[in-house]
Amino acid sequence: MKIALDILSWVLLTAGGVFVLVGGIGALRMPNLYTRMHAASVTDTMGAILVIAGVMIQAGFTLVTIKLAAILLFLLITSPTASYALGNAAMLAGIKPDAGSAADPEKAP
Amino acid sequence: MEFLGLYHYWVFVVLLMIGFYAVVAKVNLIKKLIGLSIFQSAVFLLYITMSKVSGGTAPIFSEKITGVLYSNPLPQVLILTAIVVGISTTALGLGIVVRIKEEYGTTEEHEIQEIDRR
Amino acid sequence: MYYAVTLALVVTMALALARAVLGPTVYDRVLSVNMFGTKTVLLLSVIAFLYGRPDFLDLALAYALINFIGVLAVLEFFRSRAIRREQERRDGGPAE
Amino acid sequence: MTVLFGVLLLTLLVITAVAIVRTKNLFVAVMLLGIFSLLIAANFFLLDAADVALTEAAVGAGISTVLFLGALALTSEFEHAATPHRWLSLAVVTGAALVVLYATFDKPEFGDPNAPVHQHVAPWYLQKTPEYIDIPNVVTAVLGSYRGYDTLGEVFVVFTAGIGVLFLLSARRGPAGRRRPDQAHDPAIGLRSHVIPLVVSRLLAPFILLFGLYVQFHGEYGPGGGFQAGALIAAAFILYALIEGEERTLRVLPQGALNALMVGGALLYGGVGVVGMLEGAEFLNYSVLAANPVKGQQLGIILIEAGVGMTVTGVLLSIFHAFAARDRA
Repeated sequence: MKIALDILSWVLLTAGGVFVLVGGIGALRMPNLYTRMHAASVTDTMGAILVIAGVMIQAGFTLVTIKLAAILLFLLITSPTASYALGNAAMLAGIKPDAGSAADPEKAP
Repeated sequence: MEFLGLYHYWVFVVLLMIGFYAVVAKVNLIKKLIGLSIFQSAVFLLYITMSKVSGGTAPIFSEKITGVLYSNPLPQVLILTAIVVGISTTALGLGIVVRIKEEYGTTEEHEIQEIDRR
Repeated sequence: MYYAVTLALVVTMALALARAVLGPTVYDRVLSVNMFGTKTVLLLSVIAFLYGRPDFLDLALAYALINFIGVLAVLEFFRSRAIRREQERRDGGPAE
Repeated sequence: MTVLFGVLLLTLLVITAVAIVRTKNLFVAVMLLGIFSLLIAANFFLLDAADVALTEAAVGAGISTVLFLGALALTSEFEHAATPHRWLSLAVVTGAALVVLYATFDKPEFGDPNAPVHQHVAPWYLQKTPEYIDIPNVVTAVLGSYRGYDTLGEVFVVFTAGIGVLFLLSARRGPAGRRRPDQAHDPAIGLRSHVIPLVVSRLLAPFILLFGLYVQFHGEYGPGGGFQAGALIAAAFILYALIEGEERTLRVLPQGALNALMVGGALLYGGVGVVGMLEGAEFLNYSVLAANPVKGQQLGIILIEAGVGMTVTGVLLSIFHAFAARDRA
C-alpha cells in the first residue's frame, strides 16, 4: 500500500514538474502577451494541482494536508483573478489580442 | 562542492556592490532608494548565511525530530526585525522623495541641485 | 523525486525571470512576476517536505494569500494613471 | 543537492539585481524588485530561516510593491537623466568590491558548525530555552525575551518612521493643490467596477486577517510573531483599500484607531517592562509576571508580541494611507 501511494505521488509530482516546465518554456517562447498569459496559466493551474496533490499524498491525512488544500484553493482562486486583472489592464492600455500577428507590436508602452 | 564553500559570500559582495552602484551613480532618487533596498537585502543574506549550519534545521523544536543540529537563531532574530524596520525606513525615504517632487517638480538629483543654486 | 520537481521549478523560475528581463511590455513583466509568485509557493511547499519540516507550510500559505495584492496594485496603478491623464488632457496640458 | 538549488537561486538573484539597476523604467524596476523579494525569501527558507522568510513574504510580496507604486504615482515613472560619471562610479564600486571580496576569504566555509558565530551565546539559547521559557520556537524566545531590549528598540524605530511619514505627508498642500470632492459612492473609486477582483478580494481579505491572527498567536510554536502578523494584517486592509477605496477602509479602521494602535503597541511593550520592574525584577524581565517563572516568560512574550503586532499594523497602514491620501489631494 505504502509503495503504491509512493509511486502515485511520484507520478503526480513528475507530471506536475513537466507541466510547470512546459508552461515556463511557453511563457518565454510564445510570440505575444496574450499567448504568453495562456502558457503561464498552465503552470498556475495544472502544475499547481499536480504538484500539491503529489505532496499531499506524501503528507498523509494530517493538519499538513489541510494546509496544502488551503494553499491549492487560494492559488486556484487568486491566479486566474490576477490573470484577469492583468489582461484587463493590458486591454485598457490598448494592446490588442491579435491572433494573426506573430510577434509583439513594435510600440512598447 | 568545495569550490562553492564561499559562493554565498560572493553573492553577498556582488549584491552589495550592485546596490552601492545604484546609490552612488544613479541620479534618480527613487532608483537610489531601490538600490538601497538591494544593499539592505545583501546584508540580510550575509547574516542568514552565517546562521546556517550544514545538516541543521530551523531552530524550532518539534517532537517528531530529535537529536538534530539546529541553525543559529540569533542572526535570524536580528534580520527578522531589520526587514520590518527596513520597509518603514524605505517608506520614510519615499515620503521625502514625494515631498521633494512637490517642491522642486523633479526627482533627478542634478536638476534639484541646479534649482538650489539659482 | 522531490529533487526533480524542485529542479523543474527552479528552471521555470529562471525562464520566467528571462521573460521579466526581456519584457518587452510592462504587462509581460507583471505576468512573469505573477508566475514567479506561483512557482515560489510550489517551491516552498516542496522544499518544506524535502527538509522534512512540513510544519513550515505557513510560508507558502502566506504567499498564496498575498501574492495577488501586488498584481491588483498594478491594475489600480494603471487605472488611476489613465484617469489622471484624462483629467490632465481635459484641463489642457499637464497640471504641473 | 539543496546547496546546489541555493546556488541556482542566488545566481538568479544576482541577475535580477543587475536588471533592476539597468532598467530606465522605474515601474519595471519595482516589478523586478518583487521578483527579487520572492527569490531572497526562497533563499532564506533554504538557509533554515523560516521566520525570516515569512517576514520577507509578508512585507515584500504586497506592502513593498504597493508603497513603491504609491510613490511612483506621485512622482515620475521614468528615469530621465543618463548616469553621469559612470566609469568613475564603476571604478569606485569595483575597488570596494575587491576589498570586500578579499575579506570573504577569511570567512568560515558555508555551513561550518565550528564557525565563531556558533560558539558564543547561540548554543546557550538552544540549550536553555526549553528550561527557562519552554516554547518550541527559539527565534521567538530570543526575540521576545533574551533580546527584548533590542526588539523594543526596533519597535520604536518602526514607530518613529511611521511618525516621520505622517509628518512629511499629512501637511496640507498649498492652494495650488486641487481637491476633488468626496466620492464615497462613486463606482469609479478603487476597483469597484471590476466584479471578479472585487468578489475574490472580498472573499480573500477575511482569510488574510485570520491568517495574520494565526501567525500572531502561533508564533511561539511555529514560524511567526508580531512583525509578520502586523505586516499580514496591514496587507489585508491594503487589499480592501485597493478594491473599495480609501474612504471605506478609513471608515472601518479610522486614522485615530491606527494612531491608537501605533502608540498602544509601543506602550504595551514598554508597560510590560515597567510592570516587571514594579514586581521587583529588572526592566523586561517577565519571570515575575506570573507565579511560575516559566509561565511568566510565556505570558510576557505573548504580550510583547501583541504590542509589536499592533505597532507594525498601525505604522504600515498609516504609511499606506498617507501615500494614498496624497494621491487624491
